[in-house]
Amino acid sequence: MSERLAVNLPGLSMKNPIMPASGCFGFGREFSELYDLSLLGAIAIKGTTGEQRFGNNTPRVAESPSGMLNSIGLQNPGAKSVRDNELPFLEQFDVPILANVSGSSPEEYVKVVNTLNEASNVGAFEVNISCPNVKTGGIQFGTDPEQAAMLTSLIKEATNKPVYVKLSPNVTDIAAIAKAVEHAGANGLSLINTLIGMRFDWRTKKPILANEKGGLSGPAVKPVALRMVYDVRQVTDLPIIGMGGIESAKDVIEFLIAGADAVAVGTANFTNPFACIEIIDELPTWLDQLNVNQVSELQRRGVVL
Amino acid sequence: MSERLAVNLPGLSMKNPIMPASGCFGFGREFSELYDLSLLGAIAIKGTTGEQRFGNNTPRVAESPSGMLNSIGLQNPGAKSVRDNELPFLEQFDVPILANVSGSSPEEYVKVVNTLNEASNVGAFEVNISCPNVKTGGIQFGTDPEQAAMLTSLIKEATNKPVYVKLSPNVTDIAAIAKAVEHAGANGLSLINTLIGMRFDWRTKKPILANEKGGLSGPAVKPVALRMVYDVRQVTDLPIIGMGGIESAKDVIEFLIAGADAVAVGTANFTNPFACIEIIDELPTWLDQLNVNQVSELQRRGVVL
Amino acid sequence: MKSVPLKVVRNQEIAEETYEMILSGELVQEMNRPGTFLHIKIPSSHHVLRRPISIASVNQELGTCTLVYKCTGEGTRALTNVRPNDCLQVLGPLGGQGFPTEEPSTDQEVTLIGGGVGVPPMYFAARSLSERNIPFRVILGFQTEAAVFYEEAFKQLQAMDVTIMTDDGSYGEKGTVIDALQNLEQPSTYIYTCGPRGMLKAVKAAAQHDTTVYVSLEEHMGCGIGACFACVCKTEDETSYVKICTDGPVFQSNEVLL
Amino acid sequence: MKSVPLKVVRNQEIAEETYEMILSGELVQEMNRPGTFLHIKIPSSHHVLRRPISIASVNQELGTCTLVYKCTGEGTRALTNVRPNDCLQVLGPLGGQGFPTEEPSTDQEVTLIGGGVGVPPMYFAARSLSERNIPFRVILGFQTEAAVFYEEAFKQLQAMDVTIMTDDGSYGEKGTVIDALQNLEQPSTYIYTCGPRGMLKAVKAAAQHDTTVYVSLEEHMGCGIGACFACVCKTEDETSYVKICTDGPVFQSNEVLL
Ligand SMILES: Cc1cc2nc3c(=O)[nH]c(=O)nc-3n(C[C@H](O)[C@H](O)[C@H](O)COP(=O)(O)OP(=O)(O)OC[C@H]3O[C@@H](n4cnc5c(N)ncnc54)[C@H](O)[C@@H]3O)c2cc1C
Ligand SMILES: Cc1cc2nc3c(=O)[nH]c(=O)nc-3n(C[C@H](O)[C@H](O)[C@H](O)COP(=O)(O)OP(=O)(O)OC[C@H]3O[C@@H](n4cnc5c(N)ncnc54)[C@H](O)[C@@H]3O)c2cc1C
Ligand SMILES: Cc1cc2nc3c(=O)[nH]c(=O)nc-3n(C[C@H](O)[C@H](O)[C@H](O)COP(=O)(O)O)c2cc1C
Ligand SMILES: Cc1cc2nc3c(=O)[nH]c(=O)nc-3n(C[C@H](O)[C@H](O)[C@H](O)COP(=O)(O)O)c2cc1C
Ligand code: FES
Ligand code: FES
Repeated sequence: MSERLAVNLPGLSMKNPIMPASGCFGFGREFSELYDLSLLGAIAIKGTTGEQRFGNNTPRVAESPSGMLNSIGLQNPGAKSVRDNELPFLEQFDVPILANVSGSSPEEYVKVVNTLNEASNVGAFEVNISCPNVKTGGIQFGTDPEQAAMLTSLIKEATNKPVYVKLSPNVTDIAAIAKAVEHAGANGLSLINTLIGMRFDWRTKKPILANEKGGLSGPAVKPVALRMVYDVRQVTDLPIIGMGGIESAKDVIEFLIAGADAVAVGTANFTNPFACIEIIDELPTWLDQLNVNQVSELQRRGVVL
Repeated sequence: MSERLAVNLPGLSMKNPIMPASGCFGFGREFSELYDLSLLGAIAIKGTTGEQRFGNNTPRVAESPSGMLNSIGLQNPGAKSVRDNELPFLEQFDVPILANVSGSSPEEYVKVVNTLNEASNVGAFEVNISCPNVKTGGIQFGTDPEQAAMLTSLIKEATNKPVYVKLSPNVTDIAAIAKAVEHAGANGLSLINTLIGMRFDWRTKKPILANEKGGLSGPAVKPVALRMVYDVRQVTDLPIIGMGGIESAKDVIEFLIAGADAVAVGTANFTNPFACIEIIDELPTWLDQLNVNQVSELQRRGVVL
Repeated sequence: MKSVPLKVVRNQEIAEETYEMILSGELVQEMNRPGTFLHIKIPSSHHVLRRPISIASVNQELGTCTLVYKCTGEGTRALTNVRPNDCLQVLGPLGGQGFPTEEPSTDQEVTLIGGGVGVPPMYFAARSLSERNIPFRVILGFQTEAAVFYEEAFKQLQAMDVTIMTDDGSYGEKGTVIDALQNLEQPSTYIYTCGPRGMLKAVKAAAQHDTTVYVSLEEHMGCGIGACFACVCKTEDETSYVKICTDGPVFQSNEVLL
Repeated sequence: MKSVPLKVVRNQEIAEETYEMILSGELVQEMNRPGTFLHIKIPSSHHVLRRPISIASVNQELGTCTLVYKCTGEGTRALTNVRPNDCLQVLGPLGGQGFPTEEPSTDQEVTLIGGGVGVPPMYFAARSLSERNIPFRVILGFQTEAAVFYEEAFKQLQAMDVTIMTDDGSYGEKGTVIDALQNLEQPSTYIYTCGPRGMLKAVKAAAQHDTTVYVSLEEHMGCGIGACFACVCKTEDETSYVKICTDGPVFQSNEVLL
């Protein structure tokens, strides 16, 4: 493991700036059969709620040019089961966990944090205030700066672990939300979650997703994600985990230049289940080409703060 | 020209539901050397301002997966020149013109409308309240329902021709803007304009566009555009000109199902300069497959109002 | 399970919009259970999702496997353009549970029921039963004559009977596979079936109570390996769910809510 | 100007990351002005923008044209994977103004200056001058030896002189094309040049006042036909602008702001 790639974020001491994005990697079990999870910088686990959830009806995914829509609807076994069955499994790997937290009410978010707080391998929380796929909660916390700040404060009170707030791109002014959660005590930001989108089946004339709308992810959203990372970087010094369409080491570099400190890889895990470790493998060659010795030299280089 | 394709929109009696999108077709001169413009349903001309504009520095376009960014910055010869030099040229074709209007101030918008109002082939105005590529004006009118409504009223007072308002997708709630401009008297809506995005050059570590940010268009944005057409269709009965990533007749059908009454084709004109007329050619075959006799049978079929 | 390039040996239309593709490579050695599938990367750069396609047969001597797919959308359309010697990125074999062809004994009988592109995995199951000398009959349903494929192939496996049903009666018998199932004189011990959800439901309903029915389910997939929760299906009692990609794609009909 | 498929006859690396592609088809008949270009659709589905590439030469007898392109990004990378007999969608020939090889008379002299991938259009210009028996010399600049191409081809056209400059001195002379230009004993009547913007600027500055300089400009393009305003360049007096795709790509150096 080369020191050149290491990055240090609050609660996450990462061997490299790459982590799988929440919801695209489950709780790691399946991918652990493909490669050694200790190779990853961190792991963002599937969004966890207070109780188990079954999620939305199927079909839950649809495709679009260079992207996909999902409306999983936060299916997960609930915080207790995640703490008791999933997190212990991940303990065998030398990798910090970013626990993605969701809920329908502020109380539910706090409950999840309280439950997962005890798990020693949870390095930090990622508060999902931007899930477009659940009826109540989720996205409304992400579109209103006041609600976002309120939720952030509550969660900060509930834990000593660093808290990253995951922002929604479906807003007029993402920088305003970022500022609001920073003031409320957030230790870092994750962006972006998915853009709300839709596809229709020309044969049936109905939406393809059973849930009608879903979240757009994949390379299609990359320019929007980069712009938002850049916009947020202009107003804050908080660590940013950048994501949205990352498929290659070159994409990682683009996000670092835009202002990210680390990145998450989501959809690309479906296109190529080895995406994360291939990116980690290739990163040093790109650093060589840029005459960069340590990843941190690239961080925030494209931007004036 | 088959009657099956004809659609009637306020001010635009269209032989078919296809028009090139504003900014992707200039004022028609260049494309008139490739095919007969009378084949088109309508033509949305390049955004026109009060005086001539030179636009932004170059590079003004960049590419992204299944999409492109542009930051042309509304380069155009100004309303007078459009009226005296461009619109007369288009008179030789049997096709209604949708005059795209831009400006930095409400006064400038009104000036453009006053100037172009006299042109007999201008069937309707398309008020661009959503251009992300100019410093003042443009997009701020598109992100605030009150400003959008105010501008719409002013323009409605200035002309008897139907007024379509072109909405920005860079908002939390596009349906709210749509309602606001409807109440202010809009006769139709165009959506979507481009999503704000960015790309960086990994070698120079600088934004690729001289203007840094630009507008994302092309197939990448299609699911977002479809969702917004659908969302807006749920709150209004106004005619909608749908656009965003349309490349094929199948895409046109998807937009009609989502709630559009006609569509505009932008970026696809660059990928394939014959895109518009190829789509018009193919449309009947798709209607056959759907057992649809007239395009209008498809309109608003996928949605409950 | 691996993600490797497989070489295309053949890719030809064998019925209307239906293609047979033969792939070769070492991965074939791991393919041995009928009902399992491959998750195929579409060689067209704007597709981010792979396409799940059942293994229709394997030839371990030649090191090849055969897929049969219908061109139903953009991804499968792109697959039709693949040429011999091209490589396809293939993840597989996937599926935690295939058709349990080791379960029946030679004095029991299996009825295989395939509808449309549900036919390919039935063929792999038939080969497997045939190798074990389990008696089986085959009922295949297609929309119309032009869509029919593999009739001869099933016959060569010495099925007790191969019945072809077409919706419009243009080939075989007019009617559905359910009609043919109800016409069987004696119910078999097992039914293995794959096809549209509605057909599976009807087969389950029409089957005798002492017949064990195995159904192969389809659902839109993300990862194909159990990590994304895209492909879930409720259990029959609705208290839980299964993942089709890893818990299936084959289930006993009373395990899942069809 | 048309948009048609051209057949790939050849696509081979001729220098480091530099490829020569030969295309054939009827469209070639319309290609006759050096400096004009083709707008090529990248055969990889996620690219929405075409790539402008200069015509490096045409062979009307064989009905072929030759392009030389450098693999600098994703689109040109995808081009390198194109194989003989594949087809490319090509829009062209584009450009309202090429190098005016009909302007010089046989008692005048032209200096052709190409830098890197600015070399290909200079070769077409050289062929055209050579056919008209106009004396010309050639100065080509490359980064390093491995990047050098077409030296022999220019020599065969009986250039008065072919000077190769490399930044690192690994081949030819060490230095830039400007060094070579300044070393010329006698200024020529015309300079035709294509290369990076900085080089064009330097050539313009270094040229004698009685030398007429024609520069070929590059800019990111959308439509390639004058409709989108992507490729504009200010006029030298900054009161107006030109479109590189239709007003150029070749301009007299005092027409445009470099
Ligand atoms: C386990 C399994 C085995 C299968 N075996 C076969 C087979 O042997 N032969 C065959 O022809 N088909 C088979 N299918 C169905 C096949 O996966 C779909 O027809 C195919 O994915 C459609 O892709 P497309 O590019 O044609 O359609 P598009 O509309 O372009 O697909 C868009 C997205 O929807 C998904 N999708 C659309 N329809 C289906 C569907 N019916 N099932 C799953 N995903 C779908 C696609 O995978 C893709 O992600 C199988 C499906 C599953 C789940
Ligand atoms: C009139 C003209 C003639 C040209 N002739 C040649 C030639 O003969 N040989 C050659 O190798 N190159 C030539 N170029 C440059 C060539 O167009 C670019 O190198 C190429 O477009 C880069 O594409 P990419 O896929 O490698 O890069 P990417 O980075 O993937 O390209 C992304 C986008 O930026 C555009 N772009 C990036 N760099 C340039 C550039 N330098 N000029 C224009 N657009 C650019 C691309 O066209 C594309 O739209 C010419 C350019 C112009 C304008
Ligand atoms: C199938 C799927 C499920 C997801 N589930 C979650 C989730 O549970 N919590 C969350 O915060 N984000 C979730 N996301 C969003 C991703 O973490 C990520 O923000 C987004 O997909 C953009 O990255 P990408 O383009 O690399 O996929 C999900 C995305 C996908 C595709
Ligand atoms: C190069 C370019 C220039 C554009 N100029 C304008 C404009 O002047 N006025 C306007 O309202 N929209 C303009 N647009 C937006 C398009 O009209 C359209 O709304 C958008 O591109 C989405 O459609 P598409 O994905 O089919 O391109 C422009 C788009 C592009 C790509
Ligand atoms: S496809 Fe991801 S869990 Fe089955
Ligand atoms: S590229 Fe569109 S105007 Fe030149």
